[in-house]
Amino acid sequence: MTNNKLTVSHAPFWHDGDSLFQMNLNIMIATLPAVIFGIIQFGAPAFGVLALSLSSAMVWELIMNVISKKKISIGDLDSAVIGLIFGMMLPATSPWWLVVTGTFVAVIIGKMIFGGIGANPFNPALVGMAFLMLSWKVFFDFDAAYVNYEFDFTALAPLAALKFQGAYEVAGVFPMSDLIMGKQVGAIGSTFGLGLIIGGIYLILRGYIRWEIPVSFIVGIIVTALAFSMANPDTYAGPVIHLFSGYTLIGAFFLATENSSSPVNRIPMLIYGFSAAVMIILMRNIGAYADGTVLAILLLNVVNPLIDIIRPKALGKGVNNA
Amino acid sequence: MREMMSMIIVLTVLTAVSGGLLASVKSGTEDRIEQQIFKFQLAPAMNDIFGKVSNDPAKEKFEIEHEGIKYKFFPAKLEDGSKAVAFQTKGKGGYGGDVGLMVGIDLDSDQIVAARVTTHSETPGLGARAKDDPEFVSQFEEKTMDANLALKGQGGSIDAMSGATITSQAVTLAAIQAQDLYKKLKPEILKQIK
Amino acid sequence: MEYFEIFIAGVFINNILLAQFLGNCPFLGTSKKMETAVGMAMAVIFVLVMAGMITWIVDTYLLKALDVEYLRTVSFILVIASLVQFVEMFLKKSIPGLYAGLGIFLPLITTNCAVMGACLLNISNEYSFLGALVSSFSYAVGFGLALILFAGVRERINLARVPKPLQDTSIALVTAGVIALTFMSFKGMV
Amino acid sequence: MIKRSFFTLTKPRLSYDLVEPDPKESEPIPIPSNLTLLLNEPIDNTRQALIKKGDAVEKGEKLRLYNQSTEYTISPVAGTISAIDTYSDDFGSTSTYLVIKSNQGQTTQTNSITYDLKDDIASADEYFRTLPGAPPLKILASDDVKINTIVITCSDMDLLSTTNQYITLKFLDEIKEGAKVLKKITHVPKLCIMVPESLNVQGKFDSIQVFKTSMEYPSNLPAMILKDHLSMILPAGKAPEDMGVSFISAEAVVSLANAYKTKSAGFEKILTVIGKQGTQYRIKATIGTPLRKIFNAFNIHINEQDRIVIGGPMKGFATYTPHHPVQPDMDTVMIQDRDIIPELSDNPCVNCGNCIRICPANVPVNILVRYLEADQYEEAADKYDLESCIECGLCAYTCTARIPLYQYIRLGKHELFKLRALETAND
Amino acid sequence: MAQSLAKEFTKGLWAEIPPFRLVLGLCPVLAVTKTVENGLGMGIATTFVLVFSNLLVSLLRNVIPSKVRIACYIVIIATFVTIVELVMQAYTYPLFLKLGIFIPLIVVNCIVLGRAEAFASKNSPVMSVADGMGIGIGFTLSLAALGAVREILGAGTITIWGGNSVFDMATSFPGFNPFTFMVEAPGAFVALGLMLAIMNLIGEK
Ligand SMILES: Cc1cc2nc3c(=O)[nH]c(=O)nc-3n(C[C@H](O)[C@H](O)[C@H](O)COP(=O)(O)O)c2cc1C
Ligand SMILES: Cc1cc2nc3c(=O)[nH]c(=O)nc-3n(C[C@H](O)[C@H](O)[C@H](O)COP(=O)(O)O)c2cc1C
Ligand SMILES: Cc1cc2nc3c(=O)[nH]c(=O)nc-3n(C[C@H](O)[C@H](O)[C@H](O)COP(=O)(O)O)c2cc1C
Ligand SMILES: Cc1cc2nc3c(=O)[nH]c(=O)nc-3n(C[C@H](O)[C@H](O)[C@H](O)CO)c2cc1C
Ligand code: SF4
Ligand code: SF4
Ligand code: SF4
Ligand code: SF4
Ligand code: FES
Repeated sequence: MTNNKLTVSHAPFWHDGDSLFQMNLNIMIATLPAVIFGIIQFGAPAFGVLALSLSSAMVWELIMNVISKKKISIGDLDSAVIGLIFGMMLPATSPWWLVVTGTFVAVIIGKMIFGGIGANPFNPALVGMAFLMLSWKVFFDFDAAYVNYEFDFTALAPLAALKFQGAYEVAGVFPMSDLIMGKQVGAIGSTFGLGLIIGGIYLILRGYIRWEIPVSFIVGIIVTALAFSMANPDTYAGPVIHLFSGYTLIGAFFLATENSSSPVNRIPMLIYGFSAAVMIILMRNIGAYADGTVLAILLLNVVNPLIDIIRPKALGKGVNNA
Repeated sequence: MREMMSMIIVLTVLTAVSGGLLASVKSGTEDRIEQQIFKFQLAPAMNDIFGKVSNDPAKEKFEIEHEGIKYKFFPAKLEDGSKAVAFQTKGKGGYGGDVGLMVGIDLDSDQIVAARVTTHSETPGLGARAKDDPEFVSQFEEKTMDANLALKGQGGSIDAMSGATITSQAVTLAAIQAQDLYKKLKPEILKQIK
Repeated sequence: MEYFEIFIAGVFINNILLAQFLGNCPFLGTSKKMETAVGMAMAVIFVLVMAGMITWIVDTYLLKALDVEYLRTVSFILVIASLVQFVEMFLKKSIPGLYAGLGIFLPLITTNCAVMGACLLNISNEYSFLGALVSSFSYAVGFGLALILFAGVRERINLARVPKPLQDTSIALVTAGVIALTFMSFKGMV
Repeated sequence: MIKRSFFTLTKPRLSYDLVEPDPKESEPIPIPSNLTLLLNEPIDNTRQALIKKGDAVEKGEKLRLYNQSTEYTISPVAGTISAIDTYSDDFGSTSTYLVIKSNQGQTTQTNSITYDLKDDIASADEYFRTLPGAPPLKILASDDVKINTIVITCSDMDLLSTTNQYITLKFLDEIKEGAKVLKKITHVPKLCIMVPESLNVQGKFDSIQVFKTSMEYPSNLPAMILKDHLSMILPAGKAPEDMGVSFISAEAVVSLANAYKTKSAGFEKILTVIGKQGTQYRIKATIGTPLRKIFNAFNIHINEQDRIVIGGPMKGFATYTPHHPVQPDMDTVMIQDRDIIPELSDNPCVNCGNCIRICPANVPVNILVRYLEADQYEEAADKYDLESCIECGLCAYTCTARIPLYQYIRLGKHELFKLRALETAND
Repeated sequence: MAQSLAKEFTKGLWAEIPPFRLVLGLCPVLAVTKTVENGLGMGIATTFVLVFSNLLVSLLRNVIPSKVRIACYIVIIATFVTIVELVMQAYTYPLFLKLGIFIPLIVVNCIVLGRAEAFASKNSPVMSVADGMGIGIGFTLSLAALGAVREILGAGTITIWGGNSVFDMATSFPGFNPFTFMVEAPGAFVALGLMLAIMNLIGEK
């Protein structure tokens, strides 16, 4: 026992056992209800898009690791989560090159060039999304995307219909129960409201997302939509359609909560979630876009460093009773 | 003191030379610039709106000031002999900013002859179709001054272009403004045309 | 209401930096640290509002009146350059505290496209005097806002493990691109 | 290692261990033939040392390196000095260790030297700094700081450790006695005692204020005691002593009581030893005993890549050798099997916010760690509250990215201290 | 002499090529490079101003009092800018429309003033013209290169002159869908940032 090589590391010598792998694995588990529903509803193409998205995201990260001669970092599953969430925001009919370009932008431009995991100032999946929507808007027209599908519900993308026809026309076309149960046209992982909520609650309970962001986000959607619709019910729809269609719920639970681009202190988190939601409704009601979730959350990502300054005073700061 | 003097002299001489030089360049290019502006900015829209005309609208143009803004009016004598006038308005709130619309109105029937988008910064393939593809603005043709030119979503009679509601809205705003302006200024327009 | 719209449009929708591409050199040059960004923002607000007013007056009562509008570029740049000089001298003498804060940024403003550009835009938009005033102020606020937001993000990026070839200006440009993208949120709102 | 519970809506809670209600006597470890003592002063070859290899020493003899030395140690045995050498500790600072070979056979019989004691703090400081429990006599005796409150801690600072609770249950009378001694020699106006709220202490302390402390970590740390029980907020970067408060462990009070009674020093240190399976042993060993001897006594096998932690799981430090000696302030030793050592990483912070939620001092750890990684210590202290950290280690315990945050912070403070020292030197 | 002349000329083409090495004059770089044509037009206009203002500043360098030198440079530069503006309006009106406000803004382009101050005011007219030509052509090439990258990715075409594309991806690769982001405003920043990174990578080797 003389010349033992002991492990000499630093305190603390305990850890709660959490890790990036655990966190990301749990996020992927939480997406399952919505993802499985999406695959059932939109069939094999949906599975293909998700699989390609997830795998290509990991491959891009691997390629970047190799080129920059850094440690292989795909094991933390971060790019898998980016790919998966990115795929959930695509229509099932997306062509392969769209998916692969999108994950390239998301992983390389959204994350790796900023220094990899944790360094991204913006949600990488949303960076990918925004680039694509700006470039190939036609592929995000959900009405056109599913023309060859037979659905047992109104095959109109709710938010586009709302924008194009006004609240008066769409009143009653999209009952809340249908929207929650996924009877609507939309992206693979964004239509099944109930599944997204279950996944979100799972993540909140597991401590992987901070409840303040989704809750203030949802409150923001409801309050703002209500204010608009009370002012002019014929033009502006009430909160239900805003809440349960488009990217709203995936935004509340999976997009706005992305760690490195969102605040960590309580008041900033509340401001962040609420403002993102207000922006979304503004964009839908008076702005240029039918949905707006993607840009609104990115905008709040930009503001994040400024609002996250609001934090409780640290112990012993500013006291001088010594 | 000498330094001060030399500073003032140098600056004055320099500005004077500069001013003189520019004045001469300006006078050398003035006419050509006028022609170019008409040729590239207004003539294509005018052509589309009126087809062949028997006068020179650019020469006969006149200005009327309304609420502090000067509007240029281009009178036209059409093939069929009727008189019309074209002018430009701006619709607020397009995707990339204001959208300019030139509207030609028949002075006898008070109906819109045609309208064309002139200036805009909308997205190619989306909002820009308002200019490139006359189908949308052709909805204004033969509309009277009392027609509701708003989008159907807002209770009017115009169909929006798909995927570019917001551009469509800006264009209709410009058209409505043109209606307004025409109704208010018609007496003065007639006076100027004689 | 009209002025309110001009203001909102100037700050967000037609943001002088992110939508009109004016003033990028100081945008990249003074955004590394929050303090310098705030200083530059203040200096620009100060100078731009004054420049906006003076150039409007020069344009309306001198250039247009004498029908020498082709001298606009020359006269505006002279106005701005001397204004900056004058402000600098004035602050140095009368408000040394403010001078110490803004002083180093003032010379940069002479060659800042944002100031000159905003003055030219006021004219081409045919604003009234009040309109020009509000719009200059809104452009300046928009400049300041974009600069400060950018500095906030950049302070974090500077601490991250950015790959070597991308460090500094390169990653800053990409970041600015995404920020410009997010400002597209406001499209169509006014 | 405590695992994250499945539901983690609220932040994790870590509790201090409670000593068993009627603990059995601590297990004595025989005095080994060689004892190692540490001296907090580097060897300076240019000076004439007072002690050298081969010198004979008495039990209780005060040993100093040089004439001007303010640091000393007391030999726990009679014997000869068999080695004097340099010892490097954390952060690369150097001190000295001495090995004393005891005179075999007669060690136990020999009585310790008795001292010529006065009832004042200077006299106590002269001989008793290295008593078991390491009483803070140096500070109490110092003219630079004015201490007006002494807090006797009947609880340990770190998790798992129950040494001082044990002492409180077993030696309550001695504590009371020691408190009187303390009062007599220091004349401080206020004496307090802090007792864990779940510890069943019989009897009353007269004229001593009693704090019942929470069992939730880190409520026993000095800054938390000040805040919760003395209504004092410790200013960032200050020590409790700067505010006139000194902390002394129950064991030190007991040692002081005994030392004053016998007018000689004691050397029996009580330790909590935590084996690989979490088994607790309570032992009594002479200061200077290599830990290896203790492990041997309980058949604890140290394999390659295992870890010996001196102190508890949150705040302790790992030693590189099983020869490390028992020291006056060493309350706990923990042995970790290599299989349960949590893996740390060089990941950057992912901004998960766990540290923010758990930090008792409201330190913005997520931003702080970025500045520390970039070696910007001044910025870290001025803007991101480096000095507010009370060193509880909780942030690192919960860090999703498994960054050794606590170590970064300690290192950061150390570097900051060096920077500031350099600055004042330059001024 | 000839050697140093060549040096002054070529430094603008690589060693100090703006805006990659000299991060100045970014606004026109970002704003007008939607197409190669715009980039070329802007570059040529800037080069014209650079060369003539350098020439004049250098000629007058012994006459201009140092206290008002900046004001004088500005007058000289502004004069040439206005000439360019008028000439472009008269002869290349569509291009003038596309470049818009950025033509008058050449007057505040740091590169132009920077060259006047840092080079022309201290060197002979011949050298100054060489310097102006070098930096100007370098700037033009950069603008054209950025324009090419953005246009080919973002629109799938290359337009050199007169609004007609000389190359069209759609004919060569029928399945090609242009990455419109690149010709949008934010794409300018990203494209320039990534090109800069590539330049850095090459420079490192
Ligand atoms: C870090 C280090 C420190 C050592 N210090 C001592 C020492 O203080 N005294 C000593 O006798 N030997 C010292 N040695 C040498 C070892 O003690 C030597 O291997 C030892 O005599 C082996 O016998 P041990 O197993 O007694 O118990 C040291 C070795 C190392 C690696
Ligand atoms: C890159 C991009 C460019 C756009 N350009 C325009 C445009 O030029 N005109 C417009 O009205 N809307 C534009 N939009 C907004 C949307 O096309 C559209 O207004 C919104 O999705 C509502 O769709 P709808 O009109 O089909 O209901 C653009 C959106 C994006 C992402
Ligand atoms: C930090 C430290 C490390 C030591 N490392 C060793 C060591 O590795 N080997 C050793 O024999 N002694 C080491 N010593 C000295 C031992 O404590 C002591 O001299 C040695 O165990 C002799 O005791 P023994 O002969 O009874 O075994 C060390 C002392 C200190 C303070
Ligand atoms: C609730 C939650 C949602 C996430 N959503 C995203 C996401 O939308 N896009 C993404 O790129 N990463 C996402 N991540 C991945 C995660 O943020 C990443 O592992 C690290 O935070 C590094 O940025 C998410 C993580 C969490 C905890
Ligand atoms: S003037 Fe200032 S902002 Fe403009 S390029 Fe020069 S340093 Fe940059
Ligand atoms: S160790 Fe970490 S959790 Fe504890 S006080 Fe310091 S920063 Fe806060
Ligand atoms: S716990 Fe670790 S990863 Fe999470 S915010 Fe804190 S330092 Fe960053
Ligand atoms: S004027 Fe010059 S320095 Fe200023 S922003 Fe424009 S190019 Fe840059
Ligand atoms: S070119 Fe630099 S600010 Fe415009």
